Amino acid sequence: MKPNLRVKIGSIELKNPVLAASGTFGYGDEYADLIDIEGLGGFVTKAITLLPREGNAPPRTVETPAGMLNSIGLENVGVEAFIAEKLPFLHGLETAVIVNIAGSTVEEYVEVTRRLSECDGIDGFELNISCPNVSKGGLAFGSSPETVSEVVSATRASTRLPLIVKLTPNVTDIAPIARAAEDSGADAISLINTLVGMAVDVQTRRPKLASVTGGLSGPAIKPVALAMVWKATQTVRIPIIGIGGILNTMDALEFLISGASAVQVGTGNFVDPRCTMKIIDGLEHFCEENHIAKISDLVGSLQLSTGGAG
Amino acid sequence: MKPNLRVKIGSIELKNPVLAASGTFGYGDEYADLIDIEGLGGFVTKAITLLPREGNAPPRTVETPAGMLNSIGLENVGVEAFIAEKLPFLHGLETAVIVNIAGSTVEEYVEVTRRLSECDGIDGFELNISCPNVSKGGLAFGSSPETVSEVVSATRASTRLPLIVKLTPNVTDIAPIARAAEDSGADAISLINTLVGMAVDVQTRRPKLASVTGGLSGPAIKPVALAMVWKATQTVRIPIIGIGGILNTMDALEFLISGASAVQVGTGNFVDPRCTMKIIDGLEHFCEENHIAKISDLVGSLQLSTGGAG
Amino acid sequence: MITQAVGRVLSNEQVAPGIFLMSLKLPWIAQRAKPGQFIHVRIGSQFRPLLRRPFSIYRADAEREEIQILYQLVGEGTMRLSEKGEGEGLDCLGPIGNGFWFRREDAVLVSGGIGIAPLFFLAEAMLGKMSSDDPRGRGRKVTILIGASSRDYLMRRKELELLGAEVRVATDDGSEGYAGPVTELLAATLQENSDRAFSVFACGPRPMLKEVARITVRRRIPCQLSLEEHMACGVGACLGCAVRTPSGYRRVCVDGPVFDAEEVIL
Amino acid sequence: MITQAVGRVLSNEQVAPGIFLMSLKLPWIAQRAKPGQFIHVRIGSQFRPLLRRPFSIYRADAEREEIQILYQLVGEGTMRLSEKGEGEGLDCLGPIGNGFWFRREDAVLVSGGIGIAPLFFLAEAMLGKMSSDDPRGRGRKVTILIGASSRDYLMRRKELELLGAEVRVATDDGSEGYAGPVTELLAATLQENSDRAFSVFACGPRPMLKEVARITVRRRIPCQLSLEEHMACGVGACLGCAVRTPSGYRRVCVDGPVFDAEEVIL
Ligand SMILES: Cc1cc2nc3c(=O)[nH]c(=O)nc-3n(C[C@H](O)[C@H](O)[C@H](O)COP(=O)(O)OP(=O)(O)OC[C@H]3O[C@@H](n4cnc5c(N)ncnc54)[C@H](O)[C@@H]3O)c2cc1C
Ligand SMILES: Cc1cc2nc3c(=O)[nH]c(=O)nc-3n(C[C@H](O)[C@H](O)[C@H](O)COP(=O)(O)OP(=O)(O)OC[C@H]3O[C@@H](n4cnc5c(N)ncnc54)[C@H](O)[C@@H]3O)c2cc1C
Ligand SMILES: Cc1cc2nc3c(=O)[nH]c(=O)nc-3n(C[C@H](O)[C@H](O)[C@H](O)COP(=O)(O)O)c2cc1C
Ligand SMILES: Cc1cc2nc3c(=O)[nH]c(=O)nc-3n(C[C@H](O)[C@H](O)[C@H](O)COP(=O)(O)O)c2cc1C
Ligand code: FES
Ligand code: FES
Repeated sequence: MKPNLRVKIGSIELKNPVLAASGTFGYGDEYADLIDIEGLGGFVTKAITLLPREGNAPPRTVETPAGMLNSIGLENVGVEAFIAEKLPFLHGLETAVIVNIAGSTVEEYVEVTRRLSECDGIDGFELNISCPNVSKGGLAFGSSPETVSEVVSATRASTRLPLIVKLTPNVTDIAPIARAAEDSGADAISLINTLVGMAVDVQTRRPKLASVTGGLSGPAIKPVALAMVWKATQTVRIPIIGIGGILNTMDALEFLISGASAVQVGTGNFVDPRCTMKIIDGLEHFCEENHIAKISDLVGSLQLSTGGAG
Repeated sequence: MKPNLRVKIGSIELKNPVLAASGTFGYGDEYADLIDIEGLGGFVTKAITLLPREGNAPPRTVETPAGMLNSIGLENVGVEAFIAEKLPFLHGLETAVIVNIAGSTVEEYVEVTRRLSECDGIDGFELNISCPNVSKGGLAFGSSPETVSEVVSATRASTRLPLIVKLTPNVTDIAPIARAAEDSGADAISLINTLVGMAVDVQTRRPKLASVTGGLSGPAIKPVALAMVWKATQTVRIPIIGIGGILNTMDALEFLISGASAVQVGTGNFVDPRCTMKIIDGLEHFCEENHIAKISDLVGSLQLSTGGAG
Repeated sequence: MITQAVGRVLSNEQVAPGIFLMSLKLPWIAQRAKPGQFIHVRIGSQFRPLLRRPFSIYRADAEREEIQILYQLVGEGTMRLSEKGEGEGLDCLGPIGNGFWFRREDAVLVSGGIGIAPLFFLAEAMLGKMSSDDPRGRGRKVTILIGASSRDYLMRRKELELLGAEVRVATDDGSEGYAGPVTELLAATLQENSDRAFSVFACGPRPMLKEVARITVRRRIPCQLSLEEHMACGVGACLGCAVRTPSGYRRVCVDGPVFDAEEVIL
Repeated sequence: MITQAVGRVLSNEQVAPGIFLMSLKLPWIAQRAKPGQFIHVRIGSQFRPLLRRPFSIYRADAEREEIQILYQLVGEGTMRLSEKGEGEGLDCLGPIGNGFWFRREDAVLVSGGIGIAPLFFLAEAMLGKMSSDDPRGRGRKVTILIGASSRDYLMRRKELELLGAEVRVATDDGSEGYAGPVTELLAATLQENSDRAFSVFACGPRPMLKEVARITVRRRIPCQLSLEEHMACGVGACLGCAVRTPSGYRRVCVDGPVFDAEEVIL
């Protein structure tokens, strides 16, 4: 018998626990020729804001040891053009479509969520609260429990669709932040977004990114992501989606065992577009080999007692 | 003419800006057969606490992508045994000897600093404030400006030797923390200590470290360290020592250009004991090639204006 | 349509100091590739390098199902690429991008350094060596201006002459041809041919392209530039490879890499 | 004293399924190595793997200035090590650790899997093949118990017999020798020889060493164990390789890797 790979994130039923992460998978169509995107558990769109955004000046990406920095700067077509140009392709896809939402004010999050909730073809939202909060001096919404509560509660009130809150790792303690998201009505939490990082070109003595700092992703951050996912699962009861440096089946399993109900693959898509497909196959294979009937049995199965005597 | 590699950290004169980082260089003698430790700008000892500490259960280290996790747990002989057994070797070494100090209470930091200030052979202290603060529920001293002020002011009052405060990167914003250290009398700031991370053995479903989470170091964290060093140099006027993933001359130059007056090499010593020596040679060579008379001219020379038009 | 395929390395040889030519068996790509398109190559099997690296298609032979790339050693990725041996597999995405567009007009191609890679393919296509219907290049004139730091780095000159292109050379150190930047040679060439209609096609370092754009736009000569930018996905999804245009940023990977000189702000 | 030296790979061959034997030209180390010591090897030139990997010295030939290591493929590091070709250089630290200590007593060596590596060197030293003054092993008796999962993984058996050791074999699947864990074979051997004085020396997986310690400590038979622990520095500086002892943690790298069975809490 085939192992059951289905998992539930709030009311979203995923055929398997592997999603493509926001900003690394465009609006889905970019990868449609390369992989069977309906084979995915789901995917998260690039962040959508109320108005179109230009994004940052190039260079916008640079490779670092086992990772990369990006400073795309939320370039996107804005919610209306998204609905007109991108949503028709997404509509009716046999995979969960989650729209990532960003903003500079609470009102912007609310407005985008409200507007998108009027449309068909969307299975849920992921609030990207790593964005700078203009009314709070540019610190990210996700960096204090108060601002998290504010933006999540307000958005919660504006939609009936499942709400995933995506946390930033650039905080002193993830626990109160995760709790604030849960208490404000989030159906799930996803983490981590990128770590703030920087790289310098020694020859020109300039930052390698035009925006000086950017977001670090890829295998380099996997240990940080795992520690935060584990801590979050110790703190809240809503499902956790693990993100950060997942490139293969073993990486995904580390997150599931640590308590994530599902995972997202970001940078891995760039390395190998087939990355998600290989992980899905690999999870099935792992379950078979280890006689695990359903993958949800693996979730949170981390053994903490020390092994031997002494 | 040879380029001048000397730099000053508070009143400590370093013959060059390359130090070995705390916890990776023991008490110096472990590497004395392998390299000319007097060729170093200096080195920082393993953390010293008031009483001896056993440290954590093994496994204590594990490799991660372009990095490693450790959970040594401050194992050390305690301040009295350090003075009796280790200090004699350090005394009179022709290189700066900086003692890393850790504690669970403000009193412990003060007591260790006071006791060591009575001894000869020490050029300065580095306060490791990534340690859990027992009276504040286990959150690290370094995670809030208030606790930083508390521990730095108290320690400052207990010694005349230069005081370097080593910051933890596991904070929402490094700027107020760095400012608190400066305002409380620190002569310099060093950063970063390790990021909290974790790794899981999928076969046994156990954490790879007995302590579950540990500290991430190595090339993986270099971008995060650089971003924090750069931000700190924008915030305070005291010298900054850059730490995090430095393995070669180019890495060290990235930190110097971003504003660090000196650098520390940690994990790099494990990869290649000659790492620091190669960097010192490399810096000299780089200065020669680029007609830089003194390395301090490089410090903070990052160009931020965008290059071309457009 | 972009596909992912593992190409077998047929050969991989140094052809000039620090410059390598690699042939790959890639039927799908070889049969569809157009001049100006590129492939996006995974060089390391693990994290070094982590991201793919883009290389222009230097030649494509549909019948033999082979493509070639011409690449310069600049860092770890290209270093590792140069170590690949015959028979090894290389994970490639391609063909990617719009490619050059051209009709039957005369053309001046301007190459700086390794910029020769897509232009050689373009010259070949223009001169009809690839199509059997008009083996003598349809009677058009193709002039190619090759710029390099010195004569050792002048590449593929004889091959271009054999194709029927007129080759002119500029070296920074004057060791061969015009002594100075290839853009000055372009200005001179445009001057000489001011009575004729033609288009300019250029690939090379950013400052060179900027100068080419300036020269041609001023004279209202149609000009296409093949751009480079750091690439993560290579398929249009990450928005990492932005180039500024009057109407906002566009993606070098799938909106380019070839842009009209008037279309981009360099 | 530990030195750092680049050893030239003289050979690197598979000797059993997944087991490789590598010879390295390392004069300094070869002239000083003692059984039970190890070298700490940098396998990748960049970050894969980042840290060095420890390997016991399997043989050392002072005259030919060579050492050998016998290693098993378990992960990326050993995989890459197996790809090193003759003539390549390998950055090594060594010799590291205390090594086994022994006089002229009879000895029982207990090996589990790749644990044979340091024990072969020990047997050789005990049987005097290394010293010219007493070529017949000083008249002592050395018995070596080799445990493996199945007969294919029984290693270096003939070589040990040629040295003059008595070899006994245990396989988990019973495909050769005693069918069961090598620790049961040890118990039986101790029983048989209960009238004689000897020491036990063991290397293998942790559960096996634990059992060896239990058996020998109970009978008050002197026993030395060669331990493994994850290592970062390999020179005593990082305190990463801790093993618990009644008096706190000790470092496997420089306080060990050989410990008295009574000294450690496994
Ligand atoms: C569409 C396109 C076509 C190209 N065609 C060719 C070609 O035919 N022949 C050729 O030799 N080179 C070509 N390049 C450039 C080539 O991709 C880079 O030289 C190569 O990626 C450098 O990799 P590296 O690891 O050796 O160097 P690195 O050490 O990674 O970097 C060296 C320099 O290369 C640049 N670079 C690094 N990564 C990328 C990336 N992903 N995309 C673009 N630039 C990068 C950076 O500016 C860096 O300063 C092309 C680039 C693009 C965008
Ligand atoms: C003193 C000592 C002597 C050894 N002698 C031999 C020998 O003669 N022959 C032999 O085949 N093996 C020996 N080992 C074990 C050998 O070091 C590991 O098998 C090797 O490091 C695995 O590296 P890898 O990259 O292939 O595997 P990885 O994929 O890194 O890891 C596979 C497993 O190896 C272990 N491991 C990884 N890194 C280390 C490390 N730095 N130190 C210790 N264990 C590690 C981990 O437990 C891990 O589960 C010895 C170990 C020690 C401590
Ligand atoms: C190029 C790029 C663009 C991204 N854009 C977004 C975004 O728009 N919204 C968002 O929530 N996260 C964004 N992310 C973060 C990823 O979704 C993911 O959280 C992060 O990259 C860590 O996962 P990884 O290591 O698998 O890449 C982006 C990441 C990258 C690399
Ligand atoms: C094994 C190990 C032990 C460490 N012990 C200490 C310590 O005792 N005190 C301290 O302040 N930092 C300690 N550190 C942190 C390092 O000094 C350094 O800040 C960190 O490793 C980042 O630098 P790197 O990437 O060069 O290793 C330790 C790091 C490692 C890897
Ligand atoms: S490289 Fe990702 S959009 Fe062009
Ligand atoms: S490996 Fe560092 S002390 Fe043993």
